[in-house]
Amino acid sequence: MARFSPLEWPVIRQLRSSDASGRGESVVSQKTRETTSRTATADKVVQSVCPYCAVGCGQKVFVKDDKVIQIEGDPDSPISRGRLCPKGAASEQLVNANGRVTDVLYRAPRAKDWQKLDLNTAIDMVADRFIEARRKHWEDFDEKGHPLRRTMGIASLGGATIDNEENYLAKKLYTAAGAIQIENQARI
Amino acid sequence: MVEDVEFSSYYGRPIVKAPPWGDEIAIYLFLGGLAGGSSLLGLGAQFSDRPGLRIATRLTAITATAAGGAALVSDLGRPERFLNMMRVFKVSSPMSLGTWILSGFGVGSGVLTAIEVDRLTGQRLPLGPLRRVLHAMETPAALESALFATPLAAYTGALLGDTAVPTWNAAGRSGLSFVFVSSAAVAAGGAAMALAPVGETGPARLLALAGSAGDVIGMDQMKKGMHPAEVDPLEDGEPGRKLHRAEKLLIAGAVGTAAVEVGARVFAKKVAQGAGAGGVGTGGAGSSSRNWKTRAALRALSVVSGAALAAASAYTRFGVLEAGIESTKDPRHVVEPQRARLEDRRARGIVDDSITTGT
Amino acid sequence: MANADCIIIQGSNMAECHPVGFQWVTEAKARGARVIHVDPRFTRTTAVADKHVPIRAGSDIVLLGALINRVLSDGLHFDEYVRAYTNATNLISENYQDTEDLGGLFSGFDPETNSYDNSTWSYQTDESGAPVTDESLQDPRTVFQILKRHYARYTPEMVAENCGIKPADFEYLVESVTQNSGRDRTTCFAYAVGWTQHSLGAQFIRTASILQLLLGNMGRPGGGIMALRGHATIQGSTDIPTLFNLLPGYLPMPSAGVHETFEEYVQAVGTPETHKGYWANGRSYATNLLKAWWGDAATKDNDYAYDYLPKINGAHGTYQTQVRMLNDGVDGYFLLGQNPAVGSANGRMQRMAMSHLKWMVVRDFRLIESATWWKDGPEIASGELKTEDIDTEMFFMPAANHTEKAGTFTQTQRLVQWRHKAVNPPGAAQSELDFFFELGKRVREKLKDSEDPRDRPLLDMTWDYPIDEEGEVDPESVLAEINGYHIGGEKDGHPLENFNQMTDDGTTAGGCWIYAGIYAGGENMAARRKPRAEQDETAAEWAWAWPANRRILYNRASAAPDGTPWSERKKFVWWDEETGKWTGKDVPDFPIDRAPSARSDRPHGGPANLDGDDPFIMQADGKGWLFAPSGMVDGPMPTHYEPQESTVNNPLYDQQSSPTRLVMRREDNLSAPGAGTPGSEVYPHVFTTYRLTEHHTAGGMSRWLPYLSELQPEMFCEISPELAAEVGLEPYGWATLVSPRAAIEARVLVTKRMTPLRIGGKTIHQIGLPYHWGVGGDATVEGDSANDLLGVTMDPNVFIQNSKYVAGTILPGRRPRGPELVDFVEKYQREAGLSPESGNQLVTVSDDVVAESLAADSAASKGGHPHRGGDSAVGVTPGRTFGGEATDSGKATDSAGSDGSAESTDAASVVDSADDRTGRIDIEPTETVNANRADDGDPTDGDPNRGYIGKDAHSTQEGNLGEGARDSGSRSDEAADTNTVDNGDNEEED
Amino acid sequence: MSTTTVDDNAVADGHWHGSAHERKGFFTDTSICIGCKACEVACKEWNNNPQDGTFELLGSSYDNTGSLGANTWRHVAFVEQDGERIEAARESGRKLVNLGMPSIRPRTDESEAKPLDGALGAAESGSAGAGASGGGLPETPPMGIDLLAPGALEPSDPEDIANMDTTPPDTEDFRWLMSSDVCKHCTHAGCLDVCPTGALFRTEFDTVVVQNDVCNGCGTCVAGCPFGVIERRDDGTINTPTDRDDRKAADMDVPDKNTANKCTLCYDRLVDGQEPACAQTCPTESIKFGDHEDMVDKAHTRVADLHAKGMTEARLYGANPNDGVGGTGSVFLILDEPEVYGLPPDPRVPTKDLPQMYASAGMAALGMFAAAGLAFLGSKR
Repeated sequence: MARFSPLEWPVIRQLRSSDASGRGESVVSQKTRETTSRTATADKVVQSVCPYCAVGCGQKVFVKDDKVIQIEGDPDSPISRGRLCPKGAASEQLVNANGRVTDVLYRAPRAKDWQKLDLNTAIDMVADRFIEARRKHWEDFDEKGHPLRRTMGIASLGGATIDNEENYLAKKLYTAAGAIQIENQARI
Repeated sequence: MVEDVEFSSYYGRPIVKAPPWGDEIAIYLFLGGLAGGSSLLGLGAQFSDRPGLRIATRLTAITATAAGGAALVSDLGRPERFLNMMRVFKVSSPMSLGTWILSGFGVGSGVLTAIEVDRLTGQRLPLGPLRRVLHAMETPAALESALFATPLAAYTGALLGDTAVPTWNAAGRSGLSFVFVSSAAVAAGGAAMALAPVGETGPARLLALAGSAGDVIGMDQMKKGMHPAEVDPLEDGEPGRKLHRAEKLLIAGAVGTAAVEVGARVFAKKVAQGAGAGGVGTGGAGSSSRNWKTRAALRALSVVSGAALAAASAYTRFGVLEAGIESTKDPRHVVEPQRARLEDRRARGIVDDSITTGT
Repeated sequence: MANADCIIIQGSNMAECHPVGFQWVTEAKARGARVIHVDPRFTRTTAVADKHVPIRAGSDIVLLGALINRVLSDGLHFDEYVRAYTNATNLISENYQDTEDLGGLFSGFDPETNSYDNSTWSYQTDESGAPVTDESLQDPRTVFQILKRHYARYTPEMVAENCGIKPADFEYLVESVTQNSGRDRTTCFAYAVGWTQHSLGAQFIRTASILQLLLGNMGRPGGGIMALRGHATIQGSTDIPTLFNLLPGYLPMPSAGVHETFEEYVQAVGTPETHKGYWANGRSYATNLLKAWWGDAATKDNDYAYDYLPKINGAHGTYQTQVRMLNDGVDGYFLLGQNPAVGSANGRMQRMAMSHLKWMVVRDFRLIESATWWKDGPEIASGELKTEDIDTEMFFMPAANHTEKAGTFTQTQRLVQWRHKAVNPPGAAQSELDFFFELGKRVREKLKDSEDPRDRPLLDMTWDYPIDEEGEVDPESVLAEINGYHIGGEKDGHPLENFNQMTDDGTTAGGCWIYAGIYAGGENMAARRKPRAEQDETAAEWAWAWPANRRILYNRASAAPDGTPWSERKKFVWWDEETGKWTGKDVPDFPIDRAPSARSDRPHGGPANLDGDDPFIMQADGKGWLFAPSGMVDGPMPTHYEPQESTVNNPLYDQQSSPTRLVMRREDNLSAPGAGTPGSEVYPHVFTTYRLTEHHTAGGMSRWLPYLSELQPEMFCEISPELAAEVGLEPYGWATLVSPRAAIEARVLVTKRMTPLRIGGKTIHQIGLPYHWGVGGDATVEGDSANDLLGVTMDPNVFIQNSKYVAGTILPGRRPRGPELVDFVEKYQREAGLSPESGNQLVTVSDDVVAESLAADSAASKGGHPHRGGDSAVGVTPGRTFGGEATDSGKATDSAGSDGSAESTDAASVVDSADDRTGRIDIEPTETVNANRADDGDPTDGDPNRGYIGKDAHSTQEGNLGEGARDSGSRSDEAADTNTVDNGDNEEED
Repeated sequence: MSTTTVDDNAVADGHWHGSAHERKGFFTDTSICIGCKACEVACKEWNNNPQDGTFELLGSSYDNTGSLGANTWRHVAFVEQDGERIEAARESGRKLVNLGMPSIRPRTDESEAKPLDGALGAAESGSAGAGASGGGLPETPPMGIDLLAPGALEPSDPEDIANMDTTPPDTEDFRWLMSSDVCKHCTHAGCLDVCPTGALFRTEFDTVVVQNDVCNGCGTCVAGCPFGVIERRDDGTINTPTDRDDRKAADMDVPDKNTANKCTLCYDRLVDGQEPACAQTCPTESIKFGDHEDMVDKAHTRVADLHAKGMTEARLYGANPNDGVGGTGSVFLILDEPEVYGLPPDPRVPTKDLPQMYASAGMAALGMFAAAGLAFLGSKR
C-alpha cells in the first residue's frame, strides 16, 4: 500500500464522498484501485489446442516471464466458441502443478528406486539398447522364405496426444529400423 | 397456523456458515459486559464516595477491556491487521460500531486507571505537571467512559443478532440485548461483590439482583419470540447445558447476593445499634469477635455469590455463542423458521416478497 | 447436429465425455429437438435428455434391428430416398444364406479359420458386370427383402426380452425416430466407445447406419451418425499412424509374401487399372512416401527403396505384443504418453508383460503407474512380483506438454490444428519430436560405419531437420515434409499444393499424401486462426481439414434425386438450373456441374461416371449400403450375438456369440463360462466401464491435478438399490468386485441411476465402473483399476477389446491385501471351474449348419465369382485375405505363447486383415478419402458415412463391378476440382 | 420490467459516482447444466484457489466439494430424485406460478431510502414487509398478475396449467438435478454490511468483493451471509483432517490465508472487459453472464418457456427485488424448492433487522444505566 495519508483514511473519505455508509468507493484500497487481470498484462498470448479429448477446443495460452500464467478457451474457435470442459479448464494446472517430473530417472535392473540421470546419457543408453534389441530379435525371412526385414525386439505404444509431426518422425524411425510392433491409443 | 413443513435439504449440509469464532469471542462478550457494568459502578462509586468499590470496578473495567480487546484481536485471522478495524465507521456493522465504542470506552477507562494507579502508588508515577491535568480529568473521563459503558454492554446483542446465524438472528430480534445487558449487570455486580468490601457493594448487589431478574425474564421472553427450531440449540446439547448451568449459577448467586444484602443490612443495623448502645469500641471481645466472624462470613458469601454470578454471566455468553454456531450445523434451524415465516406471510396474502418466484 | 430434430445418443455419454461438443445438443434441444439417451446407466447426459432408455450392455443390435424391422414392416422408411440413394434394389447372390437360415451363421463360414469367405454375399451382376436391380423391391433376393427377412424376428418382445427395454419405451423410440425423419425432419445418432468396445463394435455402428439410410438421414443437415472420440489427436494418430498395419495416409504396411515387390504393393494400393478415383494414384502416394523417407537413396532403379520397408505377417497389435513380451520375445518398450498399466484391458497381464522386458522407456509428465509398477504396482503388493527380482531397466523421460512444443493435432472431424509453442520445456523435459530426432541421430551415428545391409534403411533415411535457436527440431519442417515438396526442376524444394501434384517418377516427395496441401505455398495452413465471427459457419479459414481442406461430407443427399431440396426446412445443397451447378449453404460434396439427371453408361470409371443422383460418392456405386457385400469380416448385415461373457442365452440363434470374435485363451486371461454353463452363476453380474468428465482415461493427465482429483477423488462403483439390498452393500461404503481375472475394491454409489433389467426371465444387474484410477505411489489420488477386471476379447473387424460387458460378482467390504488377494481371485475361478477354454467356444451351432454354410461358399466360388479377397493383400476382404499363409504367420507370431492355440492364431490372422481394413476404410473411396475415425473407440470408424459405406466401396467395385470399363482418363476430372468430390455428411461440430 | 435499477445509484449499498457500468450478474440456468464442473475448475484456476477436502467421496452423488466456501466459489450440486419428489416439485412450482408476479407492490425500499440507504434503509420498510406487525402493510393485491410480465397471460389456474396442450417431459420416475451455485452478489449484502474494516466493498459493477489486502479475518461476514457463501480460508477449510492414510492433501500454495474469501465475479477480469472465468468456460451456457437486467429478463423468458413445456417445477431464485435481500445479482433457474439445492427458502439480509436491534440495544443500555442509578439510590449507607 502507498504511504498513509490522512485524506486517504477511509473514514475521512466516507465523509468526503457520498459513500457515507462506507460500503463503496470510499473503502477501496490502493491495490484494489490498481486491479487488472493477469491476462491483460501477459507478455504474449499464443493460440493452442486442448490436449485432452478429440473435440479440439481452442485454447489461449498466456505467458509471462516465460511461464504459462493462464490457459482459457479461445472464443475465436468455431469448434469450441471459447468453452472448455473441466479438464481443459485445468490445463494450466497440467502445465504448472507441483509434482511434475523434469529430470530423467533411471532404474537399474533389480534396483529398489530411481536415480537421476543426465538426459544426454539417457538417450545414449536408450540408443545402445535400441540397436541391441533390434539386432537380437531381427528376422530376415519368414519360414517360407519371404523377406521380413524386421525386428521383433522393440515395441512402442503411443498416446493420442502425440503431435502428427511427432508420430511421423517416430513411425519413420521405427520403420527404418524395422520395428513393427508400433501401436497407439487408437486401438485401445 | 403454519402447516407442518416437510423438511428437505442438500444431504443435510449446512446452509449458512458459522463464523470462525472461538472461545475468545465468548470471553470478549463476557468481558465487554463486565467492563461496561463495572464502569457504571465505578462512576456511582465515585459520586457516592465508595473508594473501595471505585478502585475495584475501575481496575476491573480496564482489565476486562484490555483482556477483551486482546481476545478479540487474537481471534482475528490476521491479528496484525487489527487496526484495520478503524479504517471505517460503519453504522451497518455492529462490529465496526463496537470497535469505536470499545475504543471510546477504553480512552476514559484508561485515564481513570492511570488516576487510580497514580493514587495507589502514592503519586509516584513520573507525571510531573501533567498530574494535575490528569486528576482534573477524572470526572469527565468517568462520564465519558460511562457514556460508552452501556452501549458496550448492549451492542453485542446486535453484533450476534445482525447475522444470518439462525439462533443469534432470532435472538437479536427478540431482545438478546436485554439478556446481554442483564448479564453484564450480573457480571459487573458479581465481580464488584467479589472484589470490594461488603460494606461498599450494596449497589453492586442491587445491580446484580436486577440483572439476574432481567436475565431470567429476558431469556424467557426472547425464547418466546423465536421459532422452536431457533430455540432448540439454546436448550439442547452442550450450549444448552452451559445455559442451564448459567441459570443455576445465576439463581444460586442471586440468592447468595440477596442473603448478603439482607445480612449486610441486618449487620449494619446491628453494628449501628451496638454502636448506639455501647458506643464505639465497647462491644466487648465477644461481640467484636462475633462481628468479625459475621463480617468474614458475609464477605465470603459475597465473594462466592459474586463469583457465581460472574460465572453465570460467562456461561450465558458461552452458551449463546455456541448455540448460534450449533444452529448453523443442521439446516433444519435455517429452513424451518424461514419456511414458516414465508408460509405465514403467504397465508396473510403477502405473496410478492419471496426469493423464489414462479415467473 | 444442432439442426437435428431428434438426437439418439446411444453408446455414448456425450455430456460427460465431450461437454464442449454437447453444446450443440443443448442448442438443438433449445430449438425443440428431442434428445433420447439409450444407455445402461442414467448419466449426466441422461439428466438433460428428454428420455432415458435403459438397455442391457451389448444388446444394441437387437434394439436397432427391431427399429429397422418396425420401419420396414410398417413402411415407415423414406421410400424415395431409399430407392434412389441406397442399394435396396440390388439383388444378392442366389448362394447367399442368412443367419435366419443357418442358426446364426451367414453363408461362407469356414470352421477351420473361424472366418467368412464373403463371396456369397455379393451382388448379382449381368453379363456386363453391372449389378442387377429390381426397382419394385419385390424380388426376394433384393437387399430390401433380405433386410426385411433378416430383421423380422427383431420384435418389441425380443427387445423387452433381451435388452430389457419396456415396450412403451420402444414405442417412444419408434415414434421419435420415424416422426423426426423424412423430407422435413432429420434424426441424428451419436455414439462412442459404448458401441465400439464390444466384440461386435463395428456391427453396432453398421446397424445404426442401416436405420439412418432407411430413414433418409444420411448426408442431410441434422442427420447422420456421429462418432465421439476421446483423445486430442486420435484421428491424427491413424492418419499418420503409429499403428502396426499402416503407413502414413492409410497406405498399408506391406505384408510378407503378399507384397513381395513394389509392383505387388502398388497393385494392392491402387492403380488406374484396378481403381477409379484417387486411389488410382497409389503408386504416386507410395513413391512419395518412400522418397520422403529415403530421399536420394530411393530411386526408380531400386523401386524407391521399397525393400527398406519391414513386412508384417499377422497381427502385431498391442495385445499380441503383450503376449510376445510375456514370452520374452520383446526386449524394449517405448511408452509415449500412454499408461497401459491402468488403461489397457487385463491390467495384470500388461504389468506382468512389462516385467519380462529388458528395458522400458516411459515418456510422460509424471510418474504414472506404468512407470512405477515395479515398485508399487498391485503385483508387488500381492507378492507376485518382487522389486528386487525384476530385471527390467526403466527409463523415465520427462515429456514436454502441449504448451511447450508446436505441432498439429487432428481432431475428430479431420480438422488439423496447429498449436503454437508458448514456453520452453522445463529441465530435461523434451518433446517426442526432439527425442525421436535425437534418438535417430545417435542410432545413425553409432551405426555409421556399419556394412550390414540391415542398417541401410536407417543410414539412408532423410534425417536432416533444421534445428532452431533453442536447439529443437523445427516442427514446421516436419510438417513441410509431410505435406510434400518438389524435387529437381525449377520448383525444387517448393511445397506441393495438393496431392494431385504427386508424381510417381521421383520428382516429388511427400510423407502423407492426404495431408498434402497443409503447407501449400509454404504457409502453415493448420495455423490459420481467422476468428469465427469473421467467417461463415463452415469456418474454412480456421486451421485446415484433410483432404484438401474439405469439411463437409456427402451433402448431395440433402437434395432429392431431381436436385431440389427435400424441403425448405432442410434445405442445404441443391442444383441451380440457371448456373448449371450445385450450390447451397455448403460446399457441394459432388461434381459441381453434374446435373441431377446425368447418367453414365458405365458402372466405373471415376467421378466422371457418377450418375447425377449418386450422392455417396466414395461408394463404387454411389449408393448407401444397406447390405454390405464385402468389407465386414463378420457378416454383410449386423446380427445379434451375445457378448463374450454374457449370462444370457442368445434368444435369436443357437450361435451364442460372434463366431468370428477374437479370443485369447490364456491362464491369465480367463473368461467366464457363458450363459447356461455351470460356473456362470459365480459371475452373475455385468460390469460396464466408462469415463467421467472429471478425469481423462488412465488418469495420467488428471489424477495428478488437485483441481480434477478433488472432483472425483475415489474409485467407485455404481449399483442399483435393488442390488445393494440383495448383496448388503452400504451406500458410500466399500465393495469388492471380482471378475474371472481380478478383484478390485471401490466405494459404493447406490443409485437409482442404475436399473436392474429383466432379461430372459431373470434379473440382470449392471454395475458401472469408471476406469480412471490406478494403484501407484505418485498420483494425487489413486485407487484400484477397473481395467484389471477386463479380459481381452476383440472385435474381429477392428480389434478393439470388449470393455463394456464383463461378467463378475460383487460383495461388501474391502478386498484382501497381499498374497491373499491372489487366493481370493483363484477361489472364484475354481468355484466356476474356469479353464482357458471357458467361454471361448467360438461356434455353438451344429456341425451340419457349419457344413451348410461352408458349402454355400464353395458353391459360390464354383459359380465363378471373380471376387475373393479381391485386393487380398491389403486385406479389404475379410477372412481369407491371408489364407493359409496367414495362419502360418500368425503362428509365427503367437506360437511362442505356450497357449498359442490354433484358434487364437487363426483369430490373429483374421484380425490382421480386419485391421488392414481399418486403414483401408479410408483408402477405399474412389473419389476421395473419407475420414477414418479410428479412435479409442473404433478404428473402423464411426460415421458410417465415412466409415462403413466408404470402406466397402473399393472391394465392391472390384468384386462386383470390377470387370466394368475402367477409364483412367477420367482421373483428370477428379483431379481438376477436389472440391467437387467431397465426402460425406458432417455438419456436426463434434 | 426489472425494477432493480429504478433509483439511479441506490441500486444497492454503496455508491460509485460516475460509474459507467451497468450492474453485472449471472443467470445460472440449472435446467441445462450437465454437471461437468468446468465452472469449479475454471474458477479455481483463475483465482488460484487451493483445492479443498481430503480426496474422499463426500457421499453426495457426484458432488465431492460439498458446498461453496473459502476455496470453492462455484459449486455444482447433484441431487437424485425419484418420481414422487418430481411430482411434488412440479406441484409446488405450480402453486408458485399462482402466486403471481412479484413486482406489483410498489417498491418500498429504495424509493424511501433513508440516509443510510440500502439495507438499512430497506430495513425499516422491509421489516414491516416481513410481517412482524401485520397491520400497516402496503396494499398487496391478492393473486395479482402483472400484464407486462412474461407468462402473465398464461393461465394461472392450476387446472389450466395441467390441461395445457404441452408435451410433458418424460423421465417421470427419476431425475438427476445439477446446479452450479455461486455467490449471490445480493442487492443488500449481509457480508458487506457487517464488515468492520471496509475490506468488503460494492464495486462499480454492483458486485460485492473482498479486498484481501484489507481483510483482517474477523469472520463477521461469514455470519452475515444468509446463503453461507463467504468463508475464512483457514486450515480447516483447506485441509480437512482425515483418518485414512491413503488420502493426502495436495501440495499447493495457499494465497490469502486467514482472510475471508468468496466469488469476486471475477472483478479483475471485469475491469479489463473480460467475462468471468466460469461463464466463459461453461460448455452449455448454463452459466450466463451479462448486465443484470438482461439476465433477469432472460430468466423470466426461460422459465416461461419451460412452463409452456409443462415443466411447472421450474422457478426463479433471486429475481425478485422485493425479497429479503433485495434481489440477487446472481439469478438462478431451479427445478425444485431452494432447500433441495442447499439454498435458504426465505433469506433475509440480517441488517434489515439492525435498526430494530439497535433500538432494542439502546433501550437495554438505558435500562442498564437506570438500573445502575437505582442501585446506588437504593443502597444508601
